[in-house]
Order: sequence, then C-alpha cells, then structure tokens
Amino acid sequence: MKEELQKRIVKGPGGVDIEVEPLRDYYCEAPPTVMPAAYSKIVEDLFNWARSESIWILGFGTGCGAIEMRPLMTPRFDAYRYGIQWRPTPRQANLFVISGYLSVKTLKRAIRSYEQMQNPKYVVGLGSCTINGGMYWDSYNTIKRLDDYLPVDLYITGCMPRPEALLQGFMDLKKLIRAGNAEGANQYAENFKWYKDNQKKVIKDWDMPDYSW
Amino acid sequence: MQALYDKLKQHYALGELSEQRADLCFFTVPREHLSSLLLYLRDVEGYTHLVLLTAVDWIEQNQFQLTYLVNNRLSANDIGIRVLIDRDVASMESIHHLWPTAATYQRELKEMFGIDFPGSPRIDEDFILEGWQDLPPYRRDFDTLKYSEQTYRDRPGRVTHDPASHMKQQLYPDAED
Amino acid sequence: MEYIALTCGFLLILIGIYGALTQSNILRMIVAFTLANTGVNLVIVGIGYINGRTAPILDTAVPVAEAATRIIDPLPQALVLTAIVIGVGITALMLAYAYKLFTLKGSLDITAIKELKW
Amino acid sequence: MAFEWIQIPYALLTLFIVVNYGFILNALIAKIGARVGRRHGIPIWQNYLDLIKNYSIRSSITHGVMFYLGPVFRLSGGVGLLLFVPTIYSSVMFSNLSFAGDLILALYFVFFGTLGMALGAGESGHPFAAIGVSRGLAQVTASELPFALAVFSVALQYQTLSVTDIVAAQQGSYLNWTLFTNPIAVAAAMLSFLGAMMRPPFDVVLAPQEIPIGPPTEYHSSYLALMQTNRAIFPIAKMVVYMNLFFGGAISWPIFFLKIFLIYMVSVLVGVVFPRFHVEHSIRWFLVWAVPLGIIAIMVV
Amino acid sequence: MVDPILLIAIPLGAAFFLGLLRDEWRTSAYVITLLTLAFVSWVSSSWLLGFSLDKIAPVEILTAGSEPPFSINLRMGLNESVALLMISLTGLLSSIYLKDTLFRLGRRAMAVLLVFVMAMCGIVLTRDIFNLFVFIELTVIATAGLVLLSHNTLSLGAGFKYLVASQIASILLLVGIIFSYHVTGTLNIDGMAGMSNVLIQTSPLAFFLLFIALVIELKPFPANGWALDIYESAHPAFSAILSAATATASLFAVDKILNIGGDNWLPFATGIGILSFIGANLFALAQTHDRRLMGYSSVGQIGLILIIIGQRDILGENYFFIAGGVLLAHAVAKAGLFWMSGLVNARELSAWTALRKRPMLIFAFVSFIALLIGLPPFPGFYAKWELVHVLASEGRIALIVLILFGALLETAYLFRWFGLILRHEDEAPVVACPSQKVAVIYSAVLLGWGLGYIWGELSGFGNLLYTIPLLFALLFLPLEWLPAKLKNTFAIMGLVTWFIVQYPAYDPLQLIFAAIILPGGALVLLASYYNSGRRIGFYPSALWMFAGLSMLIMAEDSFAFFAAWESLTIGSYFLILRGKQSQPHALSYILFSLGGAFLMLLGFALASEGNPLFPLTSLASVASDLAPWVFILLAIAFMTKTAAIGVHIWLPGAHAEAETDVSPLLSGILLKAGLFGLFVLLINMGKQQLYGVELTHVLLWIGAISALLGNMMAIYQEDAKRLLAYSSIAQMGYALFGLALMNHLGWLMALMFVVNHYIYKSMLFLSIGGVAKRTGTKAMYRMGGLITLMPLSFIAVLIGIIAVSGVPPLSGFGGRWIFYNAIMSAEYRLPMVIIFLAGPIAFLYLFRLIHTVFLGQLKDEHRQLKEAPFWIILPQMIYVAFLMIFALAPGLALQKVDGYISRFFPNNGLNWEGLTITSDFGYWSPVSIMIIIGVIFVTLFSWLLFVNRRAQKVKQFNIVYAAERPYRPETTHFAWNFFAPYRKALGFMTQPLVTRFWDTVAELLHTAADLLRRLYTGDGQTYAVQLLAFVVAVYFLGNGVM
Repeated sequence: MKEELQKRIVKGPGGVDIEVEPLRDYYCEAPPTVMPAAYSKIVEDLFNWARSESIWILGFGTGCGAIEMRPLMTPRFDAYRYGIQWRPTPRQANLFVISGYLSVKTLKRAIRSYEQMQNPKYVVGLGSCTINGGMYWDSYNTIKRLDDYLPVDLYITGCMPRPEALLQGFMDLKKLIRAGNAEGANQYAENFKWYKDNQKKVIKDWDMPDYSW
Repeated sequence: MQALYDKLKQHYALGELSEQRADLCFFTVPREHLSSLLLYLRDVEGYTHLVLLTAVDWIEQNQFQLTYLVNNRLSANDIGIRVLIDRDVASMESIHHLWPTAATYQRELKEMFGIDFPGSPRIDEDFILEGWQDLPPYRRDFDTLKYSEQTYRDRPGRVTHDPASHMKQQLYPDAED
Repeated sequence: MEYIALTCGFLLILIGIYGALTQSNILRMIVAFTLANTGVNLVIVGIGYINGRTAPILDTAVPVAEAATRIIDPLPQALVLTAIVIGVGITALMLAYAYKLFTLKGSLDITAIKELKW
Repeated sequence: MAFEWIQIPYALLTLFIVVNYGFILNALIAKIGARVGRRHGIPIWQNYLDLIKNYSIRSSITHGVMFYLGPVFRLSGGVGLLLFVPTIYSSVMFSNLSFAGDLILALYFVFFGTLGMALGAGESGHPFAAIGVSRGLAQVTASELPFALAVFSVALQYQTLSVTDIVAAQQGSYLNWTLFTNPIAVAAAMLSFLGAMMRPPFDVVLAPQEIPIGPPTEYHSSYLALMQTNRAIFPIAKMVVYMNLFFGGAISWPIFFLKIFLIYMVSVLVGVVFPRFHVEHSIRWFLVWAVPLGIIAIMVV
Repeated sequence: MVDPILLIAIPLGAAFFLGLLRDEWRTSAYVITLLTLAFVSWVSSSWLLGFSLDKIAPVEILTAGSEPPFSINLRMGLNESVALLMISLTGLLSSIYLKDTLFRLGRRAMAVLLVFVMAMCGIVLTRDIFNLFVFIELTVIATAGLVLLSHNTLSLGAGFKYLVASQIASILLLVGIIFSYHVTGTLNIDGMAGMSNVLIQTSPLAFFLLFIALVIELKPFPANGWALDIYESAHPAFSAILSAATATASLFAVDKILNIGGDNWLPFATGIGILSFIGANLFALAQTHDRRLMGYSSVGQIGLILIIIGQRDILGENYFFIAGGVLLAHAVAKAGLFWMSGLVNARELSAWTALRKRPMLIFAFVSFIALLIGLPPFPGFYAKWELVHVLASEGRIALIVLILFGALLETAYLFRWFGLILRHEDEAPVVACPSQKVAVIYSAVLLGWGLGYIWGELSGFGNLLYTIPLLFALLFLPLEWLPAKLKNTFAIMGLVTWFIVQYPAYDPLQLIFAAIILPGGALVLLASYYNSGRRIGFYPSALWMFAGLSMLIMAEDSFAFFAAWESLTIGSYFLILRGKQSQPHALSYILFSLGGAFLMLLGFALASEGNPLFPLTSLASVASDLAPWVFILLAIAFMTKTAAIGVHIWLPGAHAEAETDVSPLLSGILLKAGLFGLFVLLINMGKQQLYGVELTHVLLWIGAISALLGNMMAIYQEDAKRLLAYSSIAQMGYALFGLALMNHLGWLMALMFVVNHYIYKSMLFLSIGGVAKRTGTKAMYRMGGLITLMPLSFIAVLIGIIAVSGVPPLSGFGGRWIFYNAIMSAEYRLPMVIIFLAGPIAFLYLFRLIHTVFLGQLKDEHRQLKEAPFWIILPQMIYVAFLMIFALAPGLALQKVDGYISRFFPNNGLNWEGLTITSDFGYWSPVSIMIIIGVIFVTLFSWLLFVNRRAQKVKQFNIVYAAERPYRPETTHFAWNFFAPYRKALGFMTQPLVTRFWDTVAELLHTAADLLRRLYTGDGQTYAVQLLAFVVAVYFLGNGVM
C-alpha cells in the first residue's frame, strides 16, 4: 500500500498524538446497497422514461474508442437531440461508456468513477476490447471481459464502432432503461463481493476503499 | 558524422559505427565511458537533447542493450549510443545528472526490464504498472500470453480470423479462393 | 595698570583653555586648567582694582571713615579667595582622578578614554 | 402596499409561470446556440426531463449540513429575487411580494444564493469547487460594479428606489424607456449583464474540462435538481430587474416573455461568438470598458 | 518653622562630623546620614505644607547680620520648598537604596553625599550669585567625588570628562559673575535683576556668560557628551540624584538667573530647550544602552523645561504649575527608572525583560514612563494641556508642533522599551530585588501618583483621579491577586452598573455608543471567563480603556474629552501589548494614537484660543479662519483611531496579534471612539472649506478609499484575524463615508454601522479567536473542515458574514439600504463608485474566511479538536440573537437616533410607522423579508430533506477527483492565495505604499539618530571643544536677540 495510505501519527495542537488511518478516516466505509424503485409503478415508469430521455455520459475516455465519441457532439451526429450529453463529473453522470481497451491501471480509475456515480447508472462497453480483449487478448495488462468487473448493460461491437453504431447503442440502451431492465447499479450492489473479488484479483495494489462513495 | 566518430574514437573505446541515415548513426561504447561521452557530446558537440533512452533484451547473448539517443538541434543530427550490460546483473549508472528527464526513462526501464539505475530519482516507484508483481513484462522470458490467460478470464467463443481471408469471406462469400 | 592685569588674565585663560583642549596628557590638561584658573583669578582681582587706591585692609593706614574713598573694591578680593580655594579643590580632585586613572589604565592619555560614546 | 393573503397564491402563480418559461427559454436558447452550430440541439422539453431524471436518482450522498443547504440557499435566492420584484406592471396579481422591499433588496438578495451555493460547494471539500467559487466571486465583484452604478444612475434619474415607480415612469411610449432616456446607464448595465449570465466569454467559473464545472462538481440528483430549477428562475428574475429598470417593464405576460427573451438574447449573441476570458482579464475588461460608462452615467444624470 | 539655613548647616555639619567618626562605625555613620537627610526632607516638607496649606508668605533669610546686597541672603518660598523636598527626598531615598554601597565605601562617601545634597539645597535657596557659583562648584566636586569613589574605569573616565567640562563652565561663570558685578555693583540676584537694563545694555556679554555657564550645567544638547557618560557609567542611584535633584537645582538656578536677564533672554532658553528636547529624544531612538537612553531622555526633559522657562513671559501664573509639573514628574520618574536599572544586571534594553515576572515593578515602570510622557493622570498631562493652550493663544504654533514632535519621539523609544520588556523573545533571568531598593522604587511610584493627584487638584479642570470610571479601573490594581474569574465578574458588574447609573443622562447618540461600550463591553468580557489564573494586568488595562471610553462620550469640554481620549488610548495600548507577537504593532498603535492625540490637542488649543476648558459645543463658533484647520486636525486625530487609510497601519497587527477576547474589545468597541469623535466634530463644526475644498468631501474620499483598500487588503490575508482587522478598516471607512455624506441618512447609516460592526466584528473575532485557540494557528490555510467539530463557531461566523456582506435578511442589509437612500441625496457622486466597488469585494474575503476555516478539508492534526470553550461561545450566541433581533426590528435602536439626527438634518428622515420603514425614495420591511425568506427557505429545505432522505453521509476524501483520489488534506484544501486572479488583475492597488511611507519615516529618523550620535566621540577634549563651540554658536546666533 502506498505510504500516504498507511497509518501515521500526527502531532495535534497542544502536542497530542493523533493516529490517522487514512482509509478509515478519509473514506466512507459503507458498502453499496440495493436501491428500491419507486413505490408506484407509474412513477417508476415515468422515472424510467425520464432517465432514458436524459442520458448524461461521464466524460471519461478510457481507451482509443473515446475518439469515436467526439463526433457525436458534432452537427453530423448531434447526440444532444436525443437528450444525451456529457458531464464532466461522475456525480452527475449516469452513463459510463468504457470506450475501448481497459488497462488494469485504468480499470482502477474506471471502478472508482463508476462507484462515484449515483444509482441508477449504466455501463456501455464500447468495442471488441471490452467484450473479450479484442486485439489485446494476449496482453499482460489489459482486461478481457468488462462484465467481470463492472455490470455492463450493453456492448457495442466493432473495432472501432462508428458513431452511428454508438447512437444505435444508445437507442437500445434507452429501450432497456425504459423497460426497467437497466439495473446495473443494484446488480453491482447485490453481487458486490463477486465484483470486488474479480477486481482485486487483477488490481494487485488495491489501495482504495472497497466502495468509493 | 564520420568525422565526429573519428574524433571521438581517439578518446573513447567506441564500437563500430553504423550510419543508419545521413543524420542518424549508432555505435556502442563501454558502460564506463558512457557518462563521459554523453557529457562531452552535450557540452562540446552540441548534442543537448536526450531524445530517448530505451533497452533491448538480447536474451540470447544474455545482455541488455541500452540505447541513448541524443540529438543536436543545430545540425539536426542524432547519435544513438549503445551500451551493453549484463542481463543477470542488470544495473547501470544513472545519467539523470546530465538530463533530468533521463530519470523518467530510467524509471520505465526499471519497471519494464528490471534494469536498475541506482541513485536515479524515484527509481523504485511504480511508473505505468501499478502493483506489478511478476517478471518485468518486457523481458523476453516473460510470457505475456500465459500471464494473460492466468489472470484474465476469456469469454467463450472467441475466435481469431485472418483479417484478409475473413473480410474476403464476409464481402465476397461467393468468390472463388 | 588694571588693563595689564586684565589682559594678562584673559591671556592666561586663553592659554589655559587652549592647553586643556590640545594637550592629551591628563596632567598637562590639569596644569592648563590651573593656568586658566589663575587667569580668572587675575581677572577678578583686576576688575576690583581701582587706580590709585590701596588694599582693602582696614588698619591704621586706612581708617574706617576713609575706607570708602581710599581702598579698592574689597569684594573681588574676597571672591578671589573663595575661587582659589575652590580651584584648588577641583585641581586636587582632578589630580586624584589622574592618579586613579593611571593606576587603573596605566596611561594618562585622555584620548584613550573613549569606552563610553554615542 | 400592504400584505394580503391572496398575494401568496398570486406569487406562486408567478413562480409557476416563470419556472416553466425558464425551462423552455433555456432550452430554446440552447437550441438557438445549436442552430448556430448547425445542430438540432436538445428537444424543447429536455430540461423537464433532466429535472425529473435528477429527482429520479435513487441514491445520493451528502458531505454535511452546508452541502445540503447550498442548493436550498441557491434556489431560495432565485425564488426570493423573483418574488421581491413586481413582474407585471400595474397588475396587482403579479406585483408579487414587492411590498417587502425596494430595488435595493433585490440588488442585495442576488448574493443570497451565491453565498449559500459557495458555502455548499465549499463543504463538499472539493478543491475545484473552491477554485470555481474563487473565480466566480472574483469576477462578480467587477461585473456587478457597472450594474450598481447604472442602477444608482437610474434611481437618481427617477428619484426613487421603488421598482414599481421606476416602471411607472417609463410608461406611455417606448421613448420613455430608460434605454432611451438614459442610454449610457443602460449600456453599462448591459455590459454587466454579460458577466452576470455566466455565458461566454465570462464562463470560466464553470470551466467543465478544467475544473469539472466548478462549484457544483459534487452536486447530483435532487441537489442538482434544485439548482437546475434555479437555473430556470434566477436568470429570469435577474432579467426582470433589468427589464423593469431599463426596458419599461411589462404590462402583460406576452410582453414579458418577449422582452425577457430579447434581453437574454443579448448575452447569447455575445456568447456564441466569443471565446473565454481569464478571470483577471474579465475583471480588467469590466473595469476598463463598463465601469467608465457607469461613472459617466451617474455623473450626467 | 525651622530656619532654612539649617538645611545647609545641618548636612554640612553632619558631613564634617562623619569625617570625625572612626571608619569602622559604618552603621552609625549611615544612621547619621539618613537622619540628616530625613531632617532635611522634614524641614522642606514642613515649609511646603506651610506655604501650601497655611499660605504663609515667602521668607528671606539673612546671613551675617546685614541686609543684602551686603550679605548673602536665602529665600524660602513655595517653589523653593518643593524643589528642596524633591532634592532631599531623592537624596534620602537614594541613600536608602545605596545602603550596601555606602557601607562598602564608608563614611567618606556618605559625607560627600551629604555635601552633595547640601550644595543642591544651596543652589535652590541662595539669592547671591557668587554663592550660587560656590554651591555649583560644590555640586561639581561632590559629583566628581562620588564618581571617584567607584572603582570603575568607565565612570572614572566619565568623571574626568565631567570635570573638564565643569572647569570650562566655571571659568565662564566666574568671568561672567565678575563682569556682571563690575557693571551692577552687586552680587545679589535680585539686585542685579533691578539693574538688569544697565547690565544688559552695557555688557550683554557678561550676562551671556553667566547664563550660558548655568545652561551648560543643564547639559544641553549637543554640548553634553560628558554628562551622558556620567549617566551611563555612574551608580544608578547616583544617576538618579544627578538626573532628578541636580537637574532640579540647575533649572532653579537658570530660572533665577533669567530674572536678571529679563524677557529678552527667554528665546535663548526656548531655542536651546527645543534643540535639546528634539535632539536628545531623536538620539535616544538609536540607543540600546538603558542608562544612556535615560540620560538622553533626561536631557530631553530638561530641554522641555527650558522651553517652558523660555515661555515664562506668557505663562503668567501658570508658569510654576506647568514647569513644576513637568519638572517634578521628570524627577520622580527618572529617579525611579534609574533606581530600577540598578535591579537589572545587564545594560541592554532587552535585559529588562528580567522584570517581566514582577508585575509590581512593571506597574512602576509603566507609571514612570507615563509620568515622563505626561499621560493622564500625571502632572505632565495637565501641564502639557495648559502649556499648549497658552502657546496657542499666543500664536506660537510652531513651538507647539516642535514640542509635540519631540514628545512623540520620546513616546516612541519609551514605549518601544516597555514593549521589549514585556514581549522580547528572550527573557532574562529574574534578578534578586533587595527589599530596600524595591521599597525606594515603590515610594517613587507613590510619589508619582501623589503628584498626579496634587496636579489634578491644582489644575482647575477637575481632577481625573476623582472620576469614578478611572478610580474603578485603579481599584483593580490592588485586586490583582484575585483570580481572573472573580475580577471578571467585578468588571462586568461595574460596566453594567455604570451604564444603568448613567442611563438617564445619555442623549440618543450617546446612548448608542454607551450601549456598545458598557453593556457591550460586558458582553465581550463574558468571553474572558475562559481565562484561568490571575491574568495580571488585563483588568486594570481593560477598565482603564473602558473608563476612557465612557468618559469620552460624556465629555462636555475639550479637557475632559482629551483626558478621556488619552486614557482610552493608554488602556488599549496595554491591552494590545498583551498579545504574544504584538510588540511592534502595539508600538505603532501608541505612536499613531498619541500622534493623533497631539493633533487633537493642537486642534483644541487652536479652537479654544487658550481656554483650557473649552466646551465642545463651542466648536461651532470657532473663528472662520481657524475653523478649517481645527477641523482638519481633529478629523485626522479621530481618523487615526478609526484607522482611515494612511494612518491605518497600526490596526491589522494590533487586532490580529491581540488575545482572543481583546480583539473584539479593540475592533468592536475601541474603534468607535474615533467615530464618536467624528460625530462630535461634525455635529459641532459641520462643513468646512479650506482653499475652496470642501473638507467633508475629502473625508468622503478618505472613507471610500479606506473601504476599498481595506477590503482589498483583506482578501489577500492568510491570517484570519488580520483579515478581520483589514475588514474593520473598511467598515470604518464605510462609517466615515456615511458621516461625511452630511445628510440625515448618511449619519443614520454610520450609526447603524456602529451597532452592526460592534456586533458582528466582536462575534467574528471571538469565534475566529476561539478557533485559533483550538487549532493553535491563525493561518487559514492550516485550518479547514472544522464545521463538524466546531459547529457553533461556524454558525456565528456564518451569521456574521451574512450580516457583514449586507445580504438580506440580516441586519447588514439595513445598513446598505440606508446607505443607498443616503447617497440618493448626496452632493458628490464620484466617491460612490469606489464604495460600490468595495461592497462586493467584502464578499470575497468573507467567503474565504468561512471556507478556508470551516469548509473544505479537515487537517489531520485537527481531527480531535473540540468546540471552542463555552465562555467564548456564549457571547457569540448572544450576538447571534442580537443580530436577529436587530435585523427584525432595527427601529428599536435606530428610531430614537433617527429623531435625534433630525435636529441636525430635519429632512429625509425615515418613517418608522408599521412594519415597513420608508424613506423619501424607497421602503423596506425587515419583518416581511425575514418571513418571506424564512418560508421559502424552510419549504425548500423540507422538500430537499424529503427527496434526499436516504443520502449517504460520506467522508472528506469521498470526492470526485478526476478518477484519482486525494492524497493529503493539505494538498486538497484550496486555501492559500485564494484569490490569485484578483491579485493578478488588481494587485497593484494593494501595494503597501502607506506602510512603506511610514517605514521610511521611521527608518530615516533612526538612521539620522544613528549617524548624528557619532558626534559623541567619547573624547573628553572633543566634548570640551563642542561645549565651547556651542557657547560661541549660541552667542552669535543669539546676537540678534540682544
């Protein structure tokens, strides 16, 4: 573990010794919980409709596929007209597009960002690499199956998929959401241990809290 | 380039000159001459820019070859200086005092090849890989495929096609061979 | 006559002060001051002198009744006595200083006494 | 003016109208911006969807009490500002709660939300939030100055601080608008307006890529929903003040909608063609270009 | 009555008798010495009592059985008896002090001491000029003799130099005497005075020599190197005599001799006096040696008295009151200081830190420097007041300015010294204090206070020691041994009681200020309950300040006002000095304040045209050519207290470094004194014009610029208390601006600021002080995230900053609303621009304050902090309540005042009927605003609570960090250089030009002092040459006068 995450003793005012255990003191340790849907089906349907029509993507390009997402904002594709926009902070985003190969190092960041998004949240895997490793199938440093680590709602195939394919993927995602089938966040909370084990298996220097709130 | 080489040769035990292009040449030098040679090139001959520092694993000769590529901006020349070091005791003198940027390359080499550069800043910190526990991955005796299979789960049904034949099959399924 | 005394007196004062200011030996300074004091005394007496009169001693030579017209002003003479006494006192004190300074410092050079300044 | 209970539902009605108008107007503006870029842009009802979406987020986190209160302050500031200013001239229904105070109240109440938001953002503990606040506050000090000068000039011109009276003085003909009777003040105020609307070139506060949207970095779900609501109300409330002071107020809702739209368009027109200023540049810009106008305005009134 | 001749005969006889005793009988010799000196003191005091109480006539004592001029005569009068008592007491006390030394030196020393005292008595008593000479020479001999007895090379050298100089002086004197005698035919001083015309016309040189020789005995600057050496090297008790007694005697001699010369010679005295006063005080600035510094100070004080002697022609019957006041105060103080220096082992000023643990000695030291400078209630204060008024009535303004400048220089080094004692970083080890020495020092203190009492009685302006508030403050001196909590209770009760007692007497304006000062002060003092232990020095100082403040608002005449002003200045100075790092700031505070006070003195003196009891209301009727100048002087004086820009540099440090409960006292309460002064000034003088410039307009600009620059400076501070301090400058700028608007609402706004600023600044200083106490730092970037640990402090700061920034619904908004209404009818619009700019800037530093301290990232070392102590929180919560009440019903405090202001500005008042406050231009309903905002806020908050009910509480590093994570709170908390873009854009406005200016002034003075003092080369002969040159120079420069 990194040095700054190890326990240390700090001198407080008046000379008292204060023990700081960073992972405990700095981070919330609560595990994620399954969040129930709204009590009434009508409300939940309304919500799902709104969620599907207002997809906010986390602006985090994890791999080469990120380059294919830029054209979506251009006049040619104009994803905005479908209620899709990019947010710079995971707190406000509800869709995480893993755009291409994911090295272990980036996986760590992706997990952290995913966990910082709020329930309900969706993951779309972009390109072959997220599905089975793609051309990096034999790399020592790139994961092969994204769904081992994060609950993926939808894969978009291709290497790379064209923006049109992305748009199509988003349309499919909308359908999933509207049907109430995009419950990745709850799935993640339910199988939290499984996901964590998978994650920790490849991330050898796990130096973050189990769930990054 | 030849002139420079001849000049250098008088002082340093240089290996053979290989001129790859008119403005790029390589030669080897014993490790103990390296620092002095680089200093000379930097301060006297105007090779002020360290373009890169990289390594090649000559597992057959049980050697690592370090290549220090320096560039003279005014004459737009590059010289690659090769140093061969023993693969078993992979350690080399740091040149971060000549170019602070060298420290970064050296960190990378430490991580990827396991070549140590004692005294180089932050040499022991993780560079690209975080928490790597296996053999340094760029060593040729490291089997990346095996590692990958052990570490990452395959998705069943994955097949590999030759792109040319596969596309041919896809686009012109009826075409003869 | 009194002018000679006065002139001498002032001359002595000036010589004395000049000496005191230029001589760096403490003893010489003391001598110079004595000189100046003498000059002052001379001036005092000189001021009191009235031409053609006699010393202010009331004895048979000068009867009391004529004293006012025959004797010179007696007051400066009285003063000068006091002044001389005081002058002696101060000179003695200065000499004592000179002695002590010499025993303590081994020198009589006034320019060497500069520890206190500014 | 005195308080009557009926004013409460009237005020809520105003609020309702303005919120809806605000959502649609924001979308419309976004669409216009998109059209400049030859895109279609968002659907006109997109803001409603986003709002519902944000309320529909099931989980949320909190960094502390002030984090909670930040959006509340923010929206209270917007709603309060709107309600303290009469919306429609000569309408008892839509004079809102302006009996509570005059123009000065409106001017100072603007800061209520800013302050609360800044505090909430601060409590999130995020350095970017603090950087954003630092930028925003620094910029607002300079950009508010010409506005304050213009307001002062207008108040001097009409010898009153009552918004209603100022609007009343501009009735009759459009030539009675302050825009024509005191053009310098209006010019100063409109330059200040550019800074107040957080649009380019004065939007470095929210710089999305550099300091992920600044102060609201940590805000999400219903917090964000409140802030979105405020994004609909607050600019309009602010523009109501501008409209009342400089553009003759509005005697009916259609005129209100039109005037607000046009005023908004000023900042949009500037915004779509200019890149972004550094904070120190914008401070200097306001001081060099807008403030002298304001000074002239108060000197010549 | 005992024959005064015995004053000479008995010591002389005793001295001779001592000579007869065996050397071993030291005890008896010592007893005889003491008895003799006691006898002399008793005789003098019996005469003094006789003259002062029974009003007996002065007595001529004839010797040798004949009338003068044929014999020497002595005169005993009131003045003589005072001087004699002074001399003999100094001698007596010194010999008690010198007990060990005298035992060691033996009877010779005692005899010389007796002769010394005798000779000085002779100088005072004699009316014969030659006799005077004899006594002077005896003094010289005794002085040199006493010096000789000490076996110390340094003092030996000094003694010899002294003798050289004395020789020259005596030569001059003798020559002068004899020629004077020659011309006048008499040696009697009164006789010569009778023939003054003849003497001056026929032989001015003769008189000049007489005069200059006596002046030289006074050690005038710059012909005094020899004297300084004596001061520096002699035994302190001896220096005490030299400084106190010899100076008294010599001044007496000069005074007598000037009887001969007549009024034409007074300018000589004045000129030499001024040169000495300013020169010596200037040189003292560069001194690090304590006794030499006191030597310089003595020279300076003697110069001052010489100036006063030089004004004898216009002072009339006040002459002795003034000269005596300064002379006696100086004698007591300097003797006391020299005695104290005997307790200190090393000679650097910083060695006096040894006294730090001895509060009584500190008190003594304070009393002495107050005596020297002439602070109330000491004689110098009354004397200074009277002197300046007389001078002003005679139009000798330049002289006043010079005197005040010299006095300011003196203040500078004395208070710097005092500051060093209390606050120098190294503390010298405590030294042994033999009880007899300490007793001597304490008796000097008593004497000093006694003099203060007597001068108060004599002054005719009312004795300050009768004023109840000051007495109440003094009462705490004997109570110092009590625990602080008990004293605090007394203090609070005292403040509240005084308020209740005085309540009926206040008019609305006074009431506002009184309410802030008295109950307000009591409220702040609640925080002082936090302190345990005895807290020595706090209560006398604080209550002295409160006394000054409460007297200030009730003052009706200029004297009471000025006395109150100086009292509050001194009290607050001691309060400020209590801060650990506050020495330089306290010094600059006292310098600016006293500088301001001196200007006020000058202003009052000018205005009153010599009437020392000038009613403040008469400021309205000052002659029109003087009025603007008076206005400027008074305004600057008041603005030094409100810390307007230009004279503000004392404030930030003083407020920031002060103790937790002192900062609110200073900021919340003390600053209001300046505002009150400005109110008084503007009420009475109104608008003034100078060369066509409207002075209130200038004030307007100053106020605006103070507001702007104060705020600007505040946003760049890293120190929380400094930030608040700069904010105070700005807030006072606002208030000044409001006042200078010269209209109804402007004044109302100023008053509103008075109330508001008191509440929120006290509150903020307390809460920040509490935080600083807990965290052990004032640097904001070292804090952060304290909201959960110190929620109450946070609430106080939150409410405070909302109020300061003027955001509705809190009371700050009322101030802004009135402000806008006020400027609607203002005549000048340009300064408004600056005020407008200043307003939002306040927002910047306020946010920074709350953010960097309470929000953001909690630091590791603060994880276990607790909320600030209860007693610090309690007043804050009360303030919060007050703010709320004041926000809801500002009319409670303001309505009456509004009516009161209508007396001066009948128009544009506010209408307070109903819930809505209306002005000519607008309206404002605090209650409605509060309710509306409250309802909206609560509704939205409930809604958010409802929809967000399941929110997960997270910890400090659970933030989105571009997919990374923070490493340390220190690197995650954005706090340092918070407004960097602002600095880039407008940083040029906050160049510390003013600070640089004052630093340069101080630097120049110090450099000049340091360079010029090299005049004193240490060479006895050089000194003699200088002396002669001085004589010649005075002669030629004075030629025109003769």
